[in-house]
Amino acid sequence: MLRKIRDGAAEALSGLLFDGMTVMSGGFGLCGTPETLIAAIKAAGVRELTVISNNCGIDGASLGLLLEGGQIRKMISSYVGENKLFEQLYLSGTLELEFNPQGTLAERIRAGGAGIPAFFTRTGVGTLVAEGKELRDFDGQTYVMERALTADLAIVKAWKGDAEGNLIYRKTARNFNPMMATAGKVTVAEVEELVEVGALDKDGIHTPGIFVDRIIQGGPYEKRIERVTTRPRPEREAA
Amino acid sequence: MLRKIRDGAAEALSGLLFDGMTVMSGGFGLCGTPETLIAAIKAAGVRELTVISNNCGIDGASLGLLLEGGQIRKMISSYVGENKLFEQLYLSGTLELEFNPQGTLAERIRAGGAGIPAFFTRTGVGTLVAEGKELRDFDGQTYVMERALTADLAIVKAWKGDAEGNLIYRKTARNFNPMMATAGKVTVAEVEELVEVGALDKDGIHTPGIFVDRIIQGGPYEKRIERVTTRPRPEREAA
Amino acid sequence: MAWTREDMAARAALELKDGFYVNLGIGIPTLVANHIPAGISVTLQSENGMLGMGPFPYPGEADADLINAGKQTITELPSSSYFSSADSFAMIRGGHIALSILGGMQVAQNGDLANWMVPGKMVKGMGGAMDLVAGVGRVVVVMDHVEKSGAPKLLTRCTLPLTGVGVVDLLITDLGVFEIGPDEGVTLIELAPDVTVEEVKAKTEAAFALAVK
Amino acid sequence: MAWTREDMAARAALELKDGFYVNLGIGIPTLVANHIPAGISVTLQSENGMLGMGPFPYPGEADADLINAGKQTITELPSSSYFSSADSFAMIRGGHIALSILGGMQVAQNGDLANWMVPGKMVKGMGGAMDLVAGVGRVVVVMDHVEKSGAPKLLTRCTLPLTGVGVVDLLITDLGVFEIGPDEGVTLIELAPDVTVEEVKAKTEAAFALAVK
Repeated sequence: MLRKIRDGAAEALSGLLFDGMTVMSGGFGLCGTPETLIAAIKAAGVRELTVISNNCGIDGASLGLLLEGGQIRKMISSYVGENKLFEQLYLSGTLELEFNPQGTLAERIRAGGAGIPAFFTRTGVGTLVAEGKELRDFDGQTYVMERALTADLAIVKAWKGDAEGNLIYRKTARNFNPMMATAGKVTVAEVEELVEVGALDKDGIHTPGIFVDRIIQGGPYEKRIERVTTRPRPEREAA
Repeated sequence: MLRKIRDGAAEALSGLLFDGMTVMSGGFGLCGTPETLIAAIKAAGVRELTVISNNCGIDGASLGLLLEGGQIRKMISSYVGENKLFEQLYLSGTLELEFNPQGTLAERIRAGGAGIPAFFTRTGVGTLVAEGKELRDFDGQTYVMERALTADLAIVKAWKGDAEGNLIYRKTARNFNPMMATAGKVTVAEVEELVEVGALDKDGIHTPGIFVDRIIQGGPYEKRIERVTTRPRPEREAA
Repeated sequence: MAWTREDMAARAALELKDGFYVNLGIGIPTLVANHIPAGISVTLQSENGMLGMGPFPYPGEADADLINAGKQTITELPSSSYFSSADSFAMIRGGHIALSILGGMQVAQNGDLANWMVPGKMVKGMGGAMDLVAGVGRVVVVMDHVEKSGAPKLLTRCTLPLTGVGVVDLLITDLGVFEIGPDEGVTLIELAPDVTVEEVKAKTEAAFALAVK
Repeated sequence: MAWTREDMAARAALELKDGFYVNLGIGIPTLVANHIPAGISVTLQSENGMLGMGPFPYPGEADADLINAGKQTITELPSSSYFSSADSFAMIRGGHIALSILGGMQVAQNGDLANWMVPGKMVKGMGGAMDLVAGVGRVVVVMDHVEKSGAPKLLTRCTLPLTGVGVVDLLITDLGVFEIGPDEGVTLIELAPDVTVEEVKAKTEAAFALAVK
């Protein structure tokens, strides 16, 4: 059986990286991002990347690391706040940016993995997002046609995975990872825990192994939180 | 809190049925079909139904019961073998039939629940299925445009469910049920086991409760098998 | 006396009905969760992939894998479920969310909403806002009635780039509440305490009808 | 001596490569699973929503919730996963399955396939066949070389309604093996034992080149 498990991120990305390539990276903010693989892409020094990811990390973390190295030429995202370096690079014209509504971005990636070259959505009709795109009425409503997205490489982060590439995500760290796993020409997954084949609930596998070409035990995970928000404990408990 | 749990199939369908309505019914063959709700639709005697379901049951079981009662005017399916009564009704012109490729059927239903009015697919290009439909080239490939499907009522069968309408399916009994749950104006679910809210794995819920309007404890389940196929036990075990 | 942020959130909470599935935006809309009327149970959707959002965690209990769309740490409830971003926006786009409460920069009298971009300033992105206003059954916008400069925000036409066309159903500002219909246009239906129709008129560019209860 | 059904299945199994994800149709293609060469591991997809299909169950162990696309009872493997029909065909349509082995009624020299409908007879439906031929990277068709009447089935043009246009990459019949390319047309590359080129020519309507190894 072809082995999917690789010994570390550098080996997992070996032979897959080239200048000018398109990379999809899972995650929402810093939640569920493939930290280990991003660090390896930084180390590899590949440049002129087009990166498809909902956000671009923050200064000094996640995809922010690739910004620091000047490795990203273009971002396709829905939201890029919380990143001063991004702002500087964008305003200086060094970085190209394509905004997609978050749901349109998610659906374009899903379509890319599902053999759907284009679909129609109401989202963005009458806004800048629809400019230059085909509009069309169905049953009296106007929709805009959106095209599928694929990538040369998709990197995703899961909670648990096995040697077959079966993946399970945890809580809201799932986000864009499952669709991206389907839309990469090659997909590399990092997991917090590699488990025995058969240990995952077969009814609960989020990404069937068919979508995963290579898999690594990632980490050690920093799992930074952008906005730790808490509420006070009720007084009687605190007392 | 609005209660979703109903006391039996008749009560669950109360006020939802009318002649000429469109009903989606989950299941693949006899696997994962909402037996209890189908029996209640038969008992209710509603007629002139358009039924969207991958198959039409077999003689005397599942949707075959609605055929017996002459309740179905039109089927939208991908495969309707294994049903003599279907054949008779169809050849006599009593029953209208629209074939969809199975994947196109699944995707049309998914689109219906997802606010996508139309999408493009390669499936069926150059065949009878594409006749009268819009063709379009993307990146040198020809695709056919397919429209979304929705229904007045979707009936689905799950393994476990809770009072919030959260559902989990078992093995290949999942099939068309999850998409149909999203594409009904009203969705009624039957489950083999009603469990306490909180008992289902939150990462493993297949149909979030938002899609389910009413839910019942179904059964008793016959769970007929169309083609019991076995292999001989190895001799040393049999010995 | 104009409404405070909490007053506006409390007023927005009156739009909730028992059994509703609701998406709350960042800012004042997030406060709505603190004002859900007694006897009413609603389920909060977070567009990054969760249904049944619970309150913020207690100190020391934050989970990096459990955040809302504003990237704040949250908690789960017994009824919660998780799903992908594609499934989340399929839910939104497909009309399964009953109500969305969002912040706004400008609202036009035909229901247009602008809340994502100020030309010339760094643009952070629309996130899920365009999907929400396009897909959710009823859209309630909560915003201050005027800019800090005093310039009106309820306009004849939005001057900022739009988030959606004709999408706002109800507008709640610190001065009052406005219904907006595709044919009816804007109707002032409630006033904050001691606020007069004249004051509202002076601070509003859009035309509006009066039906204050 | 023409190949038997098992011979044809065994020949089709030689198309499998280690690590392949494969979809096997009903009939002879199902038999391919019995001929997977030693040292090669393939994963079988069942389009009703399963990856990692195991063998048929032992008597008394059939599970009504666990069937293949032919509605036969099957078993799971440690590596198996289940998914919805939409996800299954997203997998198929998206080109993630390396190989599909299907039965056929007619194949044309440009790779057209007809295998779902005979006009005038009751039509059962195309099931997933149209999706498979449109979405899967490589399509292998296994069928008898001629009809029971002796009429050829490898034709200049299919006379039956098509399942897909230009989709067949390899055809295995009881007489031999044919490569089919978009530009190259049909090439006979293998003959069953004691079958002659003349016999194949006599039983074939399509033009074909010769490159028998």
